[in-house]
Amino acid sequence: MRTGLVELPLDIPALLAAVADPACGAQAIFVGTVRDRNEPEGGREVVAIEYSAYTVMAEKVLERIATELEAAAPDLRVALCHRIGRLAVGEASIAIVAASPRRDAALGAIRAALERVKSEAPIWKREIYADGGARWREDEPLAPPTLDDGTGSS
Amino acid sequence: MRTGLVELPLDIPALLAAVADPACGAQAIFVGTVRDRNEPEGGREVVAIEYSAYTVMAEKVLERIATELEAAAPDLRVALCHRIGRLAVGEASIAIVAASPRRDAALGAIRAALERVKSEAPIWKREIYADGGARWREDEPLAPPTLDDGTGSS
Amino acid sequence: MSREPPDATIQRMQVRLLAFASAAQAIGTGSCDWQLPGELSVRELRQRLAVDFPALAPLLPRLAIAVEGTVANPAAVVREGAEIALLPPVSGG
Amino acid sequence: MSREPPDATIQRMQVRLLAFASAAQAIGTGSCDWQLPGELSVRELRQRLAVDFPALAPLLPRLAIAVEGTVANPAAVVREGAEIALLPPVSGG
Repeated sequence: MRTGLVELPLDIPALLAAVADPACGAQAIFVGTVRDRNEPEGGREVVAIEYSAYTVMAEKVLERIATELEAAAPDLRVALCHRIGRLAVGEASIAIVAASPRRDAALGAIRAALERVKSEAPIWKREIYADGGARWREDEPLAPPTLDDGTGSS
Repeated sequence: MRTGLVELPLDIPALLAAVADPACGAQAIFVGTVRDRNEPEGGREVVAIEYSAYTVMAEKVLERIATELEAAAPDLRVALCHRIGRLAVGEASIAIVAASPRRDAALGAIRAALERVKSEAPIWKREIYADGGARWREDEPLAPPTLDDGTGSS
Repeated sequence: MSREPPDATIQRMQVRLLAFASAAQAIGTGSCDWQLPGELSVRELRQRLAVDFPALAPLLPRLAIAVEGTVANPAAVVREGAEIALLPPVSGG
Repeated sequence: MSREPPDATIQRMQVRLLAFASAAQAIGTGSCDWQLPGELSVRELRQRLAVDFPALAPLLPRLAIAVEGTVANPAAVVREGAEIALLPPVSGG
């Protein structure tokens, strides 16, 4: 699978294989995992995160992100998957892989893909805290697609 | 192993495990593989690369790069390995993994580590071409360590 | 669920309403059918949401509305049978 | 390999010479013992390399010299038994 939502653990070797190309010497990978605190500086203790999604739209958005990034750079290949369901601390929620003949293109692509997933994909996390509480994180308001192309790219 | 030269195929899951930390939600990975052409734009057809190293110095340099990057960013963890010997097209020559609570720190660390390995580690590649030829690639002159700290960091 | 009085000049219609995250929590379900008085713009639909689902009112300013799987502009028209999704700010990654 | 005449006032010494990549190819080996007339600076050692290993001459301008596993400045002193490594520009990654 090149892009998609998955309920089983993310398979990073499979994503690497999906972009493997003898012309590409640079592979960059981003793996997001569930942290034990809900802010980089600390915050509340987290025991799990429940990810949910508007599946049909999220899968279109993930595919569009990969396709648009590939269209913008020669020989770039991108694969990305997001997991949904309940994930324990340490489990991977997202994996993004890019392959290119050029390391800058591969490194730039995983950063760009991650920022776009975070701001464009209809996916939500609900943090489950050690103290028994829980909270939806709703950080990035979704914007309508740009008017001129109707595809939602920015 | 957190850093080192290896003769067997690089084990990316093992490197990820070496930096795994429940406080770190962002893991970035760079994997360099042998391309079938010796330049991003094309160039000569390559069938293999032979990597050799000044082992004792290269292992010190890899360890120093990981240690200095970790010292420069809070909660950053870095692991990196370089393979030596003869590698076929598609095989991985280098793997760099960084984990951090912050994605920018992890992404920046793999890029910085890669640039430093390329310019500081005494490792050489000899390209073996499909036409039977071979050539040492000697691209980055090594500089003496900076005078003030004697560690070779820049 | 519509509270419009019967009116022969208006073509009543039904859409499928999906709600996610805090929006689902607010209306107590992730999906339901929703009766509307007829074709209307997304801007008008947003106003009706506040009337028909008062618990959504505090969320509405930050809620995006998708029609058929794409976030819609306020002027877009909602037609019979459309899939309408209420999308709070997202937090994937 | 030294071509110095015998001279009682000079303390002769031996170092271990390692060569890599094109430097190894040029001198025909990756490692050998190398006789030197006595302690000398890396700058002086570089001059002797050109004399004792003429095949290195074209490579010398781009060759870094490491002493005991660290790239050395020209003023550094090379002592008896030191490990000297000839390091062409690198290409790892």
